[in-house]
Amino acid sequence: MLNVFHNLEISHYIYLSTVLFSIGLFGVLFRRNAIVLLMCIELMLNSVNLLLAAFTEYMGDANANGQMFVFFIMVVAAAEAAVGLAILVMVYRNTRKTDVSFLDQLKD
Amino acid sequence: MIGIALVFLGGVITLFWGLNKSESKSLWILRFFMLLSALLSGAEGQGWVDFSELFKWVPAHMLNFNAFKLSMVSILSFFGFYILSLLPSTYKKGADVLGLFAFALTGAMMMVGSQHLVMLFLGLEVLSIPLFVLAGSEKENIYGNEAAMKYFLMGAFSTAIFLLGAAFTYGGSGTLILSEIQMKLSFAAHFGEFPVLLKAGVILMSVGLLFKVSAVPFHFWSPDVYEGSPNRVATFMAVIVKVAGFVAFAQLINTFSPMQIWINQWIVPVSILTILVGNIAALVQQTVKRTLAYSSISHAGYLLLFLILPMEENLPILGTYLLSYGLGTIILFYLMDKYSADGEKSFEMFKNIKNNKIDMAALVIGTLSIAGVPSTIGFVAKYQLFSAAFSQNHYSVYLALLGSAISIAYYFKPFRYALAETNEVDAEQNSINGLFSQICLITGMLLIITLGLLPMITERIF
Amino acid sequence: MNPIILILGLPLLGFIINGVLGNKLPKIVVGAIGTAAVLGAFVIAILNWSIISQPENNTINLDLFTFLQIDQLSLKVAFQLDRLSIWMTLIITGIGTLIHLYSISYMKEDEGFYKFFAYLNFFIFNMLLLVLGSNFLMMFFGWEGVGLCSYLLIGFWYKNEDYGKAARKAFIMNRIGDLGLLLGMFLIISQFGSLDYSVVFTQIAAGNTSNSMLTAISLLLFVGATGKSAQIPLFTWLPDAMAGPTPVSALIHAATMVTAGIYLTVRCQVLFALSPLTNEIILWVGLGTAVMAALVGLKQNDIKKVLAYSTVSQLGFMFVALGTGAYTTALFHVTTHAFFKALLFLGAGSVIHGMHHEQDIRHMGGLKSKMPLTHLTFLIGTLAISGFPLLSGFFSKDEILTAVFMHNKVAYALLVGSALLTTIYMFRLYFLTFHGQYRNHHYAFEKVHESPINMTLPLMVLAVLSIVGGALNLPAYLTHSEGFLFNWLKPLFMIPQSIHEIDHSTEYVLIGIAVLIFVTGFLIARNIFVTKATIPAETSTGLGGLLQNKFYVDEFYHKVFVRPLEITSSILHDLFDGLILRAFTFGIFPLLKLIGRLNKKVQNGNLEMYLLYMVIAIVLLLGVNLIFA
Amino acid sequence: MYRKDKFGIIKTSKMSEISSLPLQFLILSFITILSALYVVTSKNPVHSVLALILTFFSISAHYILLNAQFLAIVNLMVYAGAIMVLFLFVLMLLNLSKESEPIKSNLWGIAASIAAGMVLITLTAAFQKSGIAVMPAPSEGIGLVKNLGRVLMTEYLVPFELSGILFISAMVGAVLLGKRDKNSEELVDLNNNNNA
Repeated sequence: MLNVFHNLEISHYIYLSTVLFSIGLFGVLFRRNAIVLLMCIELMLNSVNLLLAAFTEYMGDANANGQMFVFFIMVVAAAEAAVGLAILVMVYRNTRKTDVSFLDQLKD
Repeated sequence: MIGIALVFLGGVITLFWGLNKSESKSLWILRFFMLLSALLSGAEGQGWVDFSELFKWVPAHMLNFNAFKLSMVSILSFFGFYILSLLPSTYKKGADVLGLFAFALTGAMMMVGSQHLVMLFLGLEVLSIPLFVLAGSEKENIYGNEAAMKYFLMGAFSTAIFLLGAAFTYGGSGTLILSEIQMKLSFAAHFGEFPVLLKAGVILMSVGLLFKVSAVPFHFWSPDVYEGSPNRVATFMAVIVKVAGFVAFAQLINTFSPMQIWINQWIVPVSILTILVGNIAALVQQTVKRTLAYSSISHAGYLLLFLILPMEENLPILGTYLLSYGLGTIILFYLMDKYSADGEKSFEMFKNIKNNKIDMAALVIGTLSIAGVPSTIGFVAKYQLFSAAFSQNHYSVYLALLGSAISIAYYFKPFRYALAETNEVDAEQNSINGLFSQICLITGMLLIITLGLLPMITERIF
Repeated sequence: MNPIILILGLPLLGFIINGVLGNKLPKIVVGAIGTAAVLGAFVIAILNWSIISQPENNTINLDLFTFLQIDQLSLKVAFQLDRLSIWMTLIITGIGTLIHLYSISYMKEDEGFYKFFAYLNFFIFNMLLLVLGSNFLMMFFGWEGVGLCSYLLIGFWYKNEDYGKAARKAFIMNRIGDLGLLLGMFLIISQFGSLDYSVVFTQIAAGNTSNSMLTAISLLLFVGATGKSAQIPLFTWLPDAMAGPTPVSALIHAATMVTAGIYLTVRCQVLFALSPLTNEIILWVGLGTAVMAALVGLKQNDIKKVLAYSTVSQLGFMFVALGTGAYTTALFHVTTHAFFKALLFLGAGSVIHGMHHEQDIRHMGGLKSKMPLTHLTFLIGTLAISGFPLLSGFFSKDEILTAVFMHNKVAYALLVGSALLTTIYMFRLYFLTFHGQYRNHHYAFEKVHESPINMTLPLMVLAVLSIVGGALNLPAYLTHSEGFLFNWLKPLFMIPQSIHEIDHSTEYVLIGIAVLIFVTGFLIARNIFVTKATIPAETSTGLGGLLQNKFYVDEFYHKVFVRPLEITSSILHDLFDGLILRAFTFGIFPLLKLIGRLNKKVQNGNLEMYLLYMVIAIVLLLGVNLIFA
Repeated sequence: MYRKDKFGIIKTSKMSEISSLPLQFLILSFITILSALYVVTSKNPVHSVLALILTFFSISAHYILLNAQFLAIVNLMVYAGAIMVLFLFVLMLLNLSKESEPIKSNLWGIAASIAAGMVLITLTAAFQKSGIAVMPAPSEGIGLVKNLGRVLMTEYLVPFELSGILFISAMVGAVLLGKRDKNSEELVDLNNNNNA
């Protein structure tokens, strides 16, 4: 087994994850296609997963709590993707659009 | 735990038994299970029965229900029952919709009982995912579609934020168990400085929960989503999500209580902002539903004030407030639903309400309670909350009182129409309630008044 | 089960049943339920008499729950049945039962029959709450409750606008008094940190309170008492209260509610006994009321108004007794007065009933033959109130006169005058009603009829009580010991009442004067109204006009209080509505609306903007609290 | 290189040793970030999906570096295998693959990048300012199936079972939204449209 932490700091993973998270966040703000928005959110979730895995390894958590958390995040991500795509298909069916900037009928 | 089991069971049975039956039939099953859950959880909370033997296999650091949480589970089940009883169905076949209601309710209970970040997260999602679907359950309604889409995208986004916070917390404390995090924190408190990972973690997780309870500036979804969703779903969001969200939030903040002073620094501004924006925005709304949405935002603001209090001994205040908020909100949503059936969305809808004495009484009592007028439970709740918060932070309470004063202006708007002289008498249209919903309505009114006059009952409950 | 629950619960139950189901039940059932509920409470109180009458100061307590807990102050829902409250309970429920029974016939024709009985039961419940409460809060609840019921019942025939106005007047006058009571309670809280009788009275008796504070509290409580018991200056509502149905006048405005002020004073005996200044004020206020009301009573022509002023006057007598420190005497007069005044009112009701709603005594006369039972009982009532020897009123009034004689000779002289006036106006009423010519042209003499049995039965019972009621507290010169009521209340008082040591010769002189007053009054009335057969004129001039118009007190109040108030309020209305509220409406409110509209710009429905706002908020939260904190 | 304090638990470290970073970490991070950027900037959604799959692969490689072998496999199977295929499927179904969304204004792009950049900068600055404290106590073999399975079936049994509720509600929800109502002709329209 190669242990990266012999010559690597945990902070590097924190920064990497933060960068990935920010990229996902940028995508959420920047893109208009709902399906791409959803992908960006998946990207954010994955950056969190990476961070959790890194923490688990770094702390040597014998119960691998972080990795367990990652499993549950994956479970939720899968469920969210299913529901999200169903909503997307439904919206497309009614409006022929997946562009979120057209979702502005409901307002004050 | 018995609550989760019963409601989930009820959901599954409804789902499969009612697949090809009309909703009104399967609704009774779900109502029964929810009421049973409310009664049994309540009884367990009072120590009259004990189901802990049945659920010995559930480790206490995952899910743990103490007396207060059992009472909250009971109240959640009761609210679920109450919503499903008062707000009638809009579907012919609705077993799947009912099942989703039940599953969302189990999620709410999981949030309430969670002692572990994974459980908290899972509860949050089990609560949210059915609601994403329910918001769009009127498939042909493009407003419903938009609501579902907005709620889903923003909800998923806030979930990601919450998770980043949870990951930071894990990194900073080395554990996901709330009580152990608290231990680590009080340990760190001795050195004076808290790990920055934990600070960032609690802020980000709070953002996730602030989104769920629709606190300003994470509230943008709620008026739009409430408006687009079916009324029953909107009620569910306004009540169940907020009740469960606040209990979980209180638990989370309590976990981080060693850094309470630092937390107060940002909770108080968020609370004040929520109160003011919620109340002021409600003033200018045209439709009843949006007004109610902003009203529920402002109540989230009052409730945020609870989070600055020392938690353990003040839990009855939270319970009372949530109970009063839920009762009043459900009754008002019920009236909004009933009188908007002909498509009238503005306050005009209440112009014929005085033909139906029970509905009129419900409007008066519900409004008085939500507005916090004495002799209702709403007053007791607000009084307790504000007087407790006053000892912590004077200015926020002054502003909260200002907000309550503003709120009177829009809470009493319906009366302008309800009490206006109208010549048209269409008594036959609005005067018939089903016997069952009539009983439910009267029960709710009696609860509001009784608990308002005898506040020590709520002190016994929680 | 604790008897207090039943005593309070039965009337409440009757109220709920009649209030909820009354309009679906036949009238006889409604009446039976209402009467039975009060009778039940009466019986239960009787059954518990023996427990209370143990030699030691026995009380039955009922602590239900804590209503509110504010720091140290706990407001409890708690009751006590002690010697004083059981005495009041028996009067309330006993007379209440008779009046309920009477009302079944009297209100038979009324469409609001069930409402009437529901209100009556609710009144009884509140009155019992007032006397059974073991702290000021419970008393205050009952106090407000009876005020409410009185308002509802005075305005029972609310379709008549004047009756509605009378009800409002009663309510407002009572509220003024209540304000005093409430302020007194606040002072008590600030001073003693509790509203429980036991705590407060023990602390007062211990003597730790400054005299000025005691005087302030007792004066404020007395203001409350003047409102409820119709003393100067808050008495004008009571005569107007006669707008209500006659049984209501008998029950509420003669026998029970108006004595709440006396009950309050007797209950707080330790407080009042230690505030000499207040006592002096009470004495003179009571005296003034007694004389003034008796004078006005001379010239009234409405049968119920005469009785109403007589009530005000008699209440004045009771306050005079309280002012001299003769608490037992006051309660004794409350009791006997309850008997004969209820009798008189019910008799008047019977006359009104028999004359088909004629109330003006100028249009009566000669009813003796047509209504023999009513006549007889009314005569007994008149004799009792006028102080005919050995009837109940004679003893109680004589005790008051004796007490005042020992206290202040001038006051005695005035009170004797008032007693003389009492005899005159009562016999004036009696003679004009039952003797002489029948003077009504609208209603044939032949149609005048005696009332049915369940109206005359209460009359007879009350007549018997009016005759023998004096036995409750026989004076020492007859029995050579203190009266029964005196001994009964003795353990209750933390500060012993002074016994008026008076030598027998003086006492016999006083009795002689009392008898003389009665005879004189009787003869004067007989001379004017029987021998000369004078019929009161429509309008009187001079002194008579002054009296007939009730000293113009109402007009005075209107000029001095109501008009300035109206002017002030219209000025304030202009000021607030015109300036401040307008400033608010055109200043702050639009500002709020502007913010609301700004929010509209933010809440523009665009998901991307929402997300951007949320991210900005997150950045702010993180930046401010992680980096700059 | 670990700085332990007197209690030996809390360790503070700062990003100061870039030069000694292992090569594989650098390369993987580079690929990850680059492909992630491509996901958010590509105009064609299908390209985004493909780039996202590449991102997931590189993250899986990170997992292997981090001793989380099982997680690496699951990540590939669940994300790259299932979720991304679902995305692709929907893209194809709705025929969005060729459709490129209208480009947002430059202003909007700047606003978005500033906002996202601020999140990054704020977090980084916070970590820089007060240092990161994590508790290290390295041990071996925690990321293997054996260990994970044991933990999942003991410690995490309750959430494991309760995630069943999540799945059933997601399933019911997807069916509820996706199924065609009898009176609805929408899907037929859609097909005609696609064929045309």
